[in-house]
Amino acid sequence: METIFDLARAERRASAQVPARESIEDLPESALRAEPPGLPEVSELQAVRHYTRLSGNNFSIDTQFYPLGSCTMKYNPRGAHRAASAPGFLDRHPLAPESVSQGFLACLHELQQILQRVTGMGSVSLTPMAGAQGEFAGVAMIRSYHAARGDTGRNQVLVPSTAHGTNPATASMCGCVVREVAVGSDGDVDIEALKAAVGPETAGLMTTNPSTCGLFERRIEEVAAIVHEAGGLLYYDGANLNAVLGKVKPADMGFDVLHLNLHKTFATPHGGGGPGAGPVGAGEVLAPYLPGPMVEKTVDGYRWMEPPETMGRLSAFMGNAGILLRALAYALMLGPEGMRRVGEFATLNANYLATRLQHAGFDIAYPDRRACHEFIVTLARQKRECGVTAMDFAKRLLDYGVHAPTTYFPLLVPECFLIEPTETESKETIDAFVEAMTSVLAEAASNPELVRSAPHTLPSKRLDDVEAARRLDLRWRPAHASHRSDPSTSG
Amino acid sequence: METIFDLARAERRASAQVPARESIEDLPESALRAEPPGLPEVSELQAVRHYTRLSGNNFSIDTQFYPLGSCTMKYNPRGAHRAASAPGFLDRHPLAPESVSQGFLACLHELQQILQRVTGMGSVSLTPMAGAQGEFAGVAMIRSYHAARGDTGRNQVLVPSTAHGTNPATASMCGCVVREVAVGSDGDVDIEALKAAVGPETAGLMTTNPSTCGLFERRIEEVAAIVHEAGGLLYYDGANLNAVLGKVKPADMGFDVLHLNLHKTFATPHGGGGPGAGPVGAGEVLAPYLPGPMVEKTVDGYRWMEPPETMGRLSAFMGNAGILLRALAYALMLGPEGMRRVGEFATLNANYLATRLQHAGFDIAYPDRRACHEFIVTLARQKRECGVTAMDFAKRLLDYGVHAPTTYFPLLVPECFLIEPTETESKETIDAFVEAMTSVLAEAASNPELVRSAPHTLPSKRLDDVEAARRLDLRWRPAHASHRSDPSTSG
Amino acid sequence: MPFIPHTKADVASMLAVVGAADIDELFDEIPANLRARDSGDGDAAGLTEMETLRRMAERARADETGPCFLGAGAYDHHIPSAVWDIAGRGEFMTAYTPYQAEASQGTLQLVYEFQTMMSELTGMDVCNASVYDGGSGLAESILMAVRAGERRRTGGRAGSRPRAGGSRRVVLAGAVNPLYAAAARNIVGQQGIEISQLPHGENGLADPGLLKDLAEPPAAVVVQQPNFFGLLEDVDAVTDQARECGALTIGCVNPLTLGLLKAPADWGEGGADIACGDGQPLGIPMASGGPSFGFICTRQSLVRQLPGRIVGRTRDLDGKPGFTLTLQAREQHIRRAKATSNICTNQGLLVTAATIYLSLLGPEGLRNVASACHARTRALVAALDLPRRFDSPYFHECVLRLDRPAQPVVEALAARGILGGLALGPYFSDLADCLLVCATEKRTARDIRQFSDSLDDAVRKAA
Amino acid sequence: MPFIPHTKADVASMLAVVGAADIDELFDEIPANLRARDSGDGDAAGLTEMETLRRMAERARADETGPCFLGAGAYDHHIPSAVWDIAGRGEFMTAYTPYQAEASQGTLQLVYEFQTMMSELTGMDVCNASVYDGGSGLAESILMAVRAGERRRTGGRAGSRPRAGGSRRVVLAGAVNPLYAAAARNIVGQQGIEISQLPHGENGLADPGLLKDLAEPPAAVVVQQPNFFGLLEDVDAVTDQARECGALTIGCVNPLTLGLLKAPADWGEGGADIACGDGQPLGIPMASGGPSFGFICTRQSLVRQLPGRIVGRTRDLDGKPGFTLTLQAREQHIRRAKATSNICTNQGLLVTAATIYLSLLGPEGLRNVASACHARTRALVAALDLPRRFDSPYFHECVLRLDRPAQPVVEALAARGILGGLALGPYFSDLADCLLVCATEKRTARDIRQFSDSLDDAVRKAA
Ligand SMILES: Cc1ncc(COP(=O)(O)O)c(C=O)c1O
Ligand SMILES: Cc1ncc(COP(=O)(O)O)c(C=O)c1O
Repeated sequence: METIFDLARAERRASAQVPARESIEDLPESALRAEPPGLPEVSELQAVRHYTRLSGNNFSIDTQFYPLGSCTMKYNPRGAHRAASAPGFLDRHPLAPESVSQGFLACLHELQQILQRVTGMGSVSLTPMAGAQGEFAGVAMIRSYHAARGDTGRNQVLVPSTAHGTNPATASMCGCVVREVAVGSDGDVDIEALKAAVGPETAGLMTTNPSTCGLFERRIEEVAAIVHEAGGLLYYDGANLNAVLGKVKPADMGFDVLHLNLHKTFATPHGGGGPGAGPVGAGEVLAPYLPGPMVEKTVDGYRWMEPPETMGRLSAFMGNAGILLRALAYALMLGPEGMRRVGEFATLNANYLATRLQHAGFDIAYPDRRACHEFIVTLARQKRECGVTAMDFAKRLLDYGVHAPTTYFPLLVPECFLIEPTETESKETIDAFVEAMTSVLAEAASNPELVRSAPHTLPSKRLDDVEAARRLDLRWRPAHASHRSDPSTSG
Repeated sequence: METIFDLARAERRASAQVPARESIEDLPESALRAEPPGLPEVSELQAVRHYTRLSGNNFSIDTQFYPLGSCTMKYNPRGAHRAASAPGFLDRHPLAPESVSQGFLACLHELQQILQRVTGMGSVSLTPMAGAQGEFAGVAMIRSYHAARGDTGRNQVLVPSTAHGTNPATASMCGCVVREVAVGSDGDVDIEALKAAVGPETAGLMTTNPSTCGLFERRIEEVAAIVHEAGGLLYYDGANLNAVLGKVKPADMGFDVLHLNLHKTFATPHGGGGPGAGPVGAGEVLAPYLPGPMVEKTVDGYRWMEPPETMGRLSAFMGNAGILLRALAYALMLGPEGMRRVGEFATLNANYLATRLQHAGFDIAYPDRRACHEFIVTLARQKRECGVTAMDFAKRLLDYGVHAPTTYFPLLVPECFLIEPTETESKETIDAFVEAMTSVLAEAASNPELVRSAPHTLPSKRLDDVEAARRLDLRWRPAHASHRSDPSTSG
Repeated sequence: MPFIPHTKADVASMLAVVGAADIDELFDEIPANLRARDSGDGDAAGLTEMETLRRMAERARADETGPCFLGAGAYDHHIPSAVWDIAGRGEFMTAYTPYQAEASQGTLQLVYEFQTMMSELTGMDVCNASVYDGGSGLAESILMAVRAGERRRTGGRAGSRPRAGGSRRVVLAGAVNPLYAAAARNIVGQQGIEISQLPHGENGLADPGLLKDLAEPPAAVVVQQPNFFGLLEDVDAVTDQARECGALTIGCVNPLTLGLLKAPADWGEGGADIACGDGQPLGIPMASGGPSFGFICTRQSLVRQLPGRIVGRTRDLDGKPGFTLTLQAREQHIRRAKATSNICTNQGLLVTAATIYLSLLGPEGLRNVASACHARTRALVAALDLPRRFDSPYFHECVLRLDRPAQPVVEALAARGILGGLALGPYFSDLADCLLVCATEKRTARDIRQFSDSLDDAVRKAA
Repeated sequence: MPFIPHTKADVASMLAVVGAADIDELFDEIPANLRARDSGDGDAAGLTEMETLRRMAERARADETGPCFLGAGAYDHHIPSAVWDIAGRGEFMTAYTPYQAEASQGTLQLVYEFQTMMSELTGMDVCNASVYDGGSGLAESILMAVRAGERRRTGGRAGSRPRAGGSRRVVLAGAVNPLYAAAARNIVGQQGIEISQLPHGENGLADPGLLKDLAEPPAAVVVQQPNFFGLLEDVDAVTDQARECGALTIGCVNPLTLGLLKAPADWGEGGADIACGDGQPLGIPMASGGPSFGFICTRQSLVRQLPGRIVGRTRDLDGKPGFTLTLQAREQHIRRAKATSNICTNQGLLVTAATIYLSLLGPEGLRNVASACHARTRALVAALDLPRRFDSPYFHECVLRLDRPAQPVVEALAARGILGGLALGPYFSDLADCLLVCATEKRTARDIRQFSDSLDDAVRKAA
């Protein structure tokens, strides 16, 4: 746990990176800092070695199976990364004139069209920088629509109780009031509850389909009709589109606006937290309100364009352009055929894994339903019987060299794992995961303390979250400087 | 220990890499293979994950201190790698006309000049692809020289008994007979033995300076005079030039021809075995025999050139061009000043480390001599007293997260470690190495079995070399296919 | 089937386990009328990687230009090769948000180091692990300031989110990047928060006096340093004046310039309260503006209002130090409708790059790069020999005045392969004859000569 | 001080430990007259990485050309992005030769997999972990064959290295790459081994009949498939005939073509004895010819004559499989003057790339790439509409005849941005009007059209 600051020594430097100092005599003294910032002073080798080593303390798709539900941790093609890394793209200034940006604009336009085709939406704007920003755009568009019609009382956004946290948070950020709608025991939205919830205050409903329970909302058309009849609009959270990519178009289900998570469905790498991209698509009703800039094709070439009633820009420039390019490369490599197979094989893997886990003695939350690219296991019984929580179970899985599934989400199901294998994993990998789960299950019974104190094989043992929040330590200070402790001598 | 073949399944493929099959009907059946080759059939993710994981089973400069004597494991600047990776270089066909190769030729010419300056040699040819091939060129040039003078009886190459294995092996490959010259107890060549060895059969002497004992051959001028007087020529094995880079020029010591290891002194990465580059430099006498192609500057630009009596080419094209470009970038970043500091700080680090190890109770092979960027520790006493060999010691060091020094070389010193910290390592890293060495020393006394059975913390325990050579298993076969064993569950 | 490893045999045995006849059967819960309506258009196979790269590389190549003198929020700096060689490692690039701390110590420790470096640069106590970009960073800073104001009025009941209480208005003092301002307006406007612009003076600078004249105290005053015109604001005066009216100060800064310029925490008597900006200058390619990252640094007292991930140091079961996401109770996945922000996915990989960049540069490197940028810009201004529009001291960027509309000149320069700066007309109608130019440490004397020659040429042509 | 981490304080405390007054004192064993004679020229500081990249990138850019139709031993193939993303990882790139097996299982296992793949491609029992390139590969193969011949005559006393016994002559049957042949000659010539060339026939192919007529049986017959002209040799007949005269057969092959073509081990009745070649087509950039790698595959019975590193599978103390360098007793570091070769550093990183390449391509990928190369070359030949010089079946490369010397045409094409093939005059005086052309899977119909249009143009111009 040596930090880069522990490696630093005064006046050490990576000289090849340090240009000569130039005069700044013309600058007013009052604008300058008195003391240099306390950045680390290290050699280039130290920096390279330190961060290379740190990287080794991560699990990642490139090194581990990563069945994190709702996150679609599929293979991130290296070719897409390279395509986006061409110097002409990387060195392109965001404000370069259109005349010297035709290649870039052509790529964005092509991606807009692909996303239109795959969602059934008539217009797509690429600028939102993540799913949550796409949601923000969508809800803001819905509000603008109602406002434009003078329908000013619509301030409520409905979300199913299984919704991802960004849905209610987004609605709040848009100044709306959130109203949760119950989900029935079969995992579908409770139609009666929905009917009771809609009304003249309903701005719209936000939902995913398949839902965060990994279930396809079977009565989605009825849901849409209820909301529409009440005067509301429907927002599709596309984070789960991978399950039905190429098989079902959100527009056909009755949605008016949606976002896609390109860093999920379109395989752009998640980068340890981001970046992503959350393009928004809209049907006829909402298209005029889309955020800008978008790209249009004219006889004179491609140009930037703002929709007529645009909600305006959400980023300084063109969103996460580099992620858009990666997604385009991925889409081109898949083609429409490959796109359809994504949903098919993601679903096959999920159902196979669910069945095998069920056979292995796990409780599937919705055993009578098809798994849609992900599914829920509940460990409530294990907790009751062995005192082993889902979190304990998750930590122990890490010792088996697989990343844990999503835990405690959706909130609806107690002690749950949301498990999403994705289509890019092989049967063998899934089988190995079943073996690991089965072993931990056995351990939970025979040696629960082993599971409760897991992980045992990682750089850190179980970390104390509570302490972290109670005694906030958010930055290194010289007092932390650690003298190198004796090297490991385990034998 | 899963191999890529264990991951393979019939008809699996990384489709994005597989173009459509085209007709080959025009080819004669007899030329075609009946069965496809047994290459692995894996998905792209499987390949990426497999080889990413394998990489994690290596020690490397980027992850560990690597004080491998004679190998100069210094930081390999990432900038040099990038400089050589420009598309104009990477995509350049080796037989592209000179008219479209001026940038590349300019680089080679600049490197030739830098190496001339740093060695004092009047001419440098860049083509040899490693140190050993540079040696080959040098000895062949010496032979050509004698042959051209009708001096046909000179068939003996002298090497000090401390010589690196490539020196005698090269002499043999050149059809010469090798004669070893003893080294005195002070580490310098035994002048009397040398005098006794030279004669009318002497083609030349090959030696490094500093020697493989890490000692500067103090009477090098006398050595040169003796060989020259006997009619022989002197070959400088530049593998150790790092010690005196910018401080001493081999030409000034009396050498007629030399090679440099760019993958050592000029910091190009070693790649887990290579590639390297071993440019040869020669003074006036031998310059006409240098291997081609070389680059010359004319009024019309740069062009390929062959020396008048060239020994000809040693590679199909221009040697390891990409390595030459990396070395040039490194040389440019150092500049003459930085070049001199290399030798200074490599020597400072070596002497500091040697002194500290001596204080810690280790036996330095030549305690009265200055260490020249590397030095020898002998563990003969430890072997005698604790039954712990240098190899045991080396393996145990791995558990401390440092690569072991070179063991059992030079052959002269029993149970030896040849230790070369290089100039790019910090005092703290060296101090940590001293701590590790000191700990193992204590363990050798208190718990020799722990040391003898090391390593304990790596992917493999001690591997059986004898078995490997006795029951040769040089390629995977289906019979090897391993069913995944139970994942690790250590607790 | 790109990226799908299944063999026919795999599919058969998996279907057998599931008990389905074919894959299609797995979709039987989906109403038939919704399914696969368009399999018609959808049967084309994909391109190979080779074909994809060819198509995209050709387009990329078409957009390559000569030297770039455009800044305005995105800067063409040198990026040490090590930065992306390391940041691009699969272990950083293909990991998710570090929810499982023990399996994510690499990312977590790195973010902790990043938080420290950004805190050092801004002088602030804490920094978050990124927001999307400079524009959303400004928006989130404004939301923070408004929430903080509300909390102050309501006695600090966190999470109560009263609509009354603090001011729901924020002022921009002088020339703040208009693209950031637009994004911020679109974002905070949804909550009825108003952003008003205090005009810059004839010298191009914010006028602290205008703050005195405000009828009602705003929640915050935003000042950018150097400002959008590259001018050095009197941040001390602005900060002091903001405090006087009871407003927080939000400093919008280019982090690279903080190698030289006064840290926001040291502005005026009490320092700015929030420092935000875009991290692109720290080792991130311009890449058409994204991905880059926004950052927000603030005082310890405001940490619970800070949006986004925050990493804390803690201990493991053995008492060994380690890192974990902390203060998650602010975030959407816990707090849902009451979260400080809806941000979830952030710009982690760019934070990784910036952290490596800052490690390689160190204090001296950053200072020298900043000084080199300024020196090159000075040389550029001298070479172009055009009048400056504002005469206050500038840093690294500068507004020059042409004797004609700037936009056609920019176009003419582009045709000559030069990105010759930003025509300010679209952003400031009274500056239609002005060009915002910038040179980084990468620009050589030859580049500058090329610009100045092309400018002569372009102006002649446009005349 | 680029890449040197020492602070002044470090230096002082280190010197104190050593007991030296300054660093210079550490060089006091070096005769003063040898030291630092030229510190005069040597005080210039280095360039920064930025400046270095600028200088070299400008030069690189100057050498960029349009489509490449040159082959002749180096081929412009598509390289999957994953290949160098993984091979370029520090753990592969900055490791040394895997002497410490336990700390090098990554490289060792990879090489073992490589040996397996190359054995599969060639049909041979074993492969080494590389020699320098195709030229040195041919040279070392010849040395192997000569040693094997000597051993046979002397009853197999390994290491006795008799000068008498086996033949010290090797013949090249037909068109073997003349650059390989030259390198091989220069290398094996030092040991007095003679390489003689048997001419190709009017059809461009080796004439097995000529082998019959040899006075003395050579140690080996070398045949290249496809040969230097791109023609498919009757390797079965050559191999059989070589065996008949008691010579070993050395097959020089392009490994990529073995996705389709018969494996050397299957040539004729008994198969070739040694297969060698250059691995460049397997995921390695042309990079001016290097670094690439040479490979040598052979029969188990010749393994002790094989030069270079070899990795074997073994077990560790726990009985678990693992990998280690083996048969080191052949090598210079153990056997010194009696080693099979002086090779030490090899081309490991390129082997890493090739192994990843072959894993990504698999049997079908390799076959399809080979078939695509051939199809493109056929399309090229059709488009150029020049007569073929030889009418036997060709594969992937082809010799075309112009109505004038080819060299000026090549120059004229280069001026138009086309690498239009190799003018054969410098290598075969009777083929001065011939052009060896090649198209890989990367060449598009548009590239081919561009070549053919430029050729019309260039020929007109050169006329
Ligand atoms: C169902 C769902 N909706 C929305 C989001 C938010 O997307 P992002 O993280 O890109 O903001 C996520 C991502 O975690 C998600 O899983
Ligand atoms: C002293 C010495 N000479 C020669 C060589 C041979 O150089 P190469 O491995 O590049 O062939 C080496 C490398 O190991 C060496 O250390």
